[in-house]
Amino acid sequence: MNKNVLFIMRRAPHAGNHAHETLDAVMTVAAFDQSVRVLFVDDGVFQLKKDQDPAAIGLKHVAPWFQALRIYGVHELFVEAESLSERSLGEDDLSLPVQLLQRDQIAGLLGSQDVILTS
Amino acid sequence: MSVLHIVNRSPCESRSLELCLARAAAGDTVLLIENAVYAAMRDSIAARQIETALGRIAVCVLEPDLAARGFAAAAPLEGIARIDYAGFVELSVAHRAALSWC
Amino acid sequence: MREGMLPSTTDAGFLVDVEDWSEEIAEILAARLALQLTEAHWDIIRFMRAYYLQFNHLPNARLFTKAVENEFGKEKGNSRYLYRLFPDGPLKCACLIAGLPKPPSCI
Amino acid sequence: MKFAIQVNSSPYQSQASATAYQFVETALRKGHQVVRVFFYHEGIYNGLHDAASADDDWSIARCWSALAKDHDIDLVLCISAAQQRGLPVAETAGHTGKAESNVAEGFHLAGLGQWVDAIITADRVVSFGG
Repeated sequence: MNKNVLFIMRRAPHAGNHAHETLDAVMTVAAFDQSVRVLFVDDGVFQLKKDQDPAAIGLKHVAPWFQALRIYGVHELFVEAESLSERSLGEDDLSLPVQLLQRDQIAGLLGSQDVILTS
Repeated sequence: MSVLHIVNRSPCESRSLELCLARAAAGDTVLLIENAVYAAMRDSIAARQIETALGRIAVCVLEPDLAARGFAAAAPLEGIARIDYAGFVELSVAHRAALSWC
Repeated sequence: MREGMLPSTTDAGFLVDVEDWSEEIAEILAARLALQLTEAHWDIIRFMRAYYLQFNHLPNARLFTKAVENEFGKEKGNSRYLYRLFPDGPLKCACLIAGLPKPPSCI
Repeated sequence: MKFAIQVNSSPYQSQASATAYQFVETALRKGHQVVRVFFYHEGIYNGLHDAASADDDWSIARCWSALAKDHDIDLVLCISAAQQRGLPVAETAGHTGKAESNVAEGFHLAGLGQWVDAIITADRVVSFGG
């Protein structure tokens, strides 16, 4: 059975290993042939910021993991435009190609999902 | 299909409720639980946002969480429904997906 | 190269430093697991190493099989084939021989 | 209806586990099924044995254990999340579902695959905490 599963990332990177575990879940759900989408909103958009280098703070470099999502068939990555602009970010600041959604388009995405998991 | 939005953070501590309301669709339900029940009180910091949303979105508050915080006798904002855990389960049955804004 | 020239390894036998790896080292690591490496093994080992170096990510067992399937097709991306190559656990053995850290437990 | 439940916070960090417990208990009482409760992220701390040291300490682990016993529900601690937080996990734990020690009664260890299975089987998925 195929379900539409949306993961919402709302947290900035380097907050413990939360992003790391969330990505494991995203990839594993996708590896079981479910339709997985990821939405980045609020501070979650910082996950995709280019040029992150956590070596100096002694943390694992998780940003390249997002590049691995395509290996598991996760191609639909959505970013809310207002979350970017509120943080002085633009599409050019992101490490991956994404689909931009306006805030008023988010409800439509949420409404089409069978399962929504946040982190 | 409608979504049940579950908010559990105090509106004084987090923008979760505000951000949830901005993204909820007409016909969705927002349920305030745990520390988010403070938002349901009259004159709370979130009162205006909730009042503005109430036409489009149903807003409920979890009664046992109000009681736990000393607000059993207090009247929440007009238009907010008080529900118990059975009501919470019913809401999750009535909506296709539940989303926790934690 | 002889066993004595092996760089330092963890208690579980994994290289301490990913950079210490070479194909010769891989042969020694494989010999320790009593594995004679064939081209079929090398495909998986080289793929795993490239995957890790590109993404900095260690997959779990399910993801590993899926990633192999994505790269080599269904006839190799299944656990029966992978267990035939690496009877002691495909993900663990492939990571060990590829000079990568110990992968997470899963399923 | 069939529910799959995820718990992502530790019992000493937030109310989320207690809310999830009340939700599950109520859903069962109302005749619904709970396919699985999956404890992920900091949620795995809910399943540690003797998480409360004194007998009169409130222990959510004991509540969950009792619920599992009474209703035969599946309480799963994510094996990799548990291992990363220091729970001793034997090489074979993933196959047997049993940890050497430290896992409270009624809980067992399993991988994310069990969570995906629950998501696929359930009519509704509700997550608590994070």
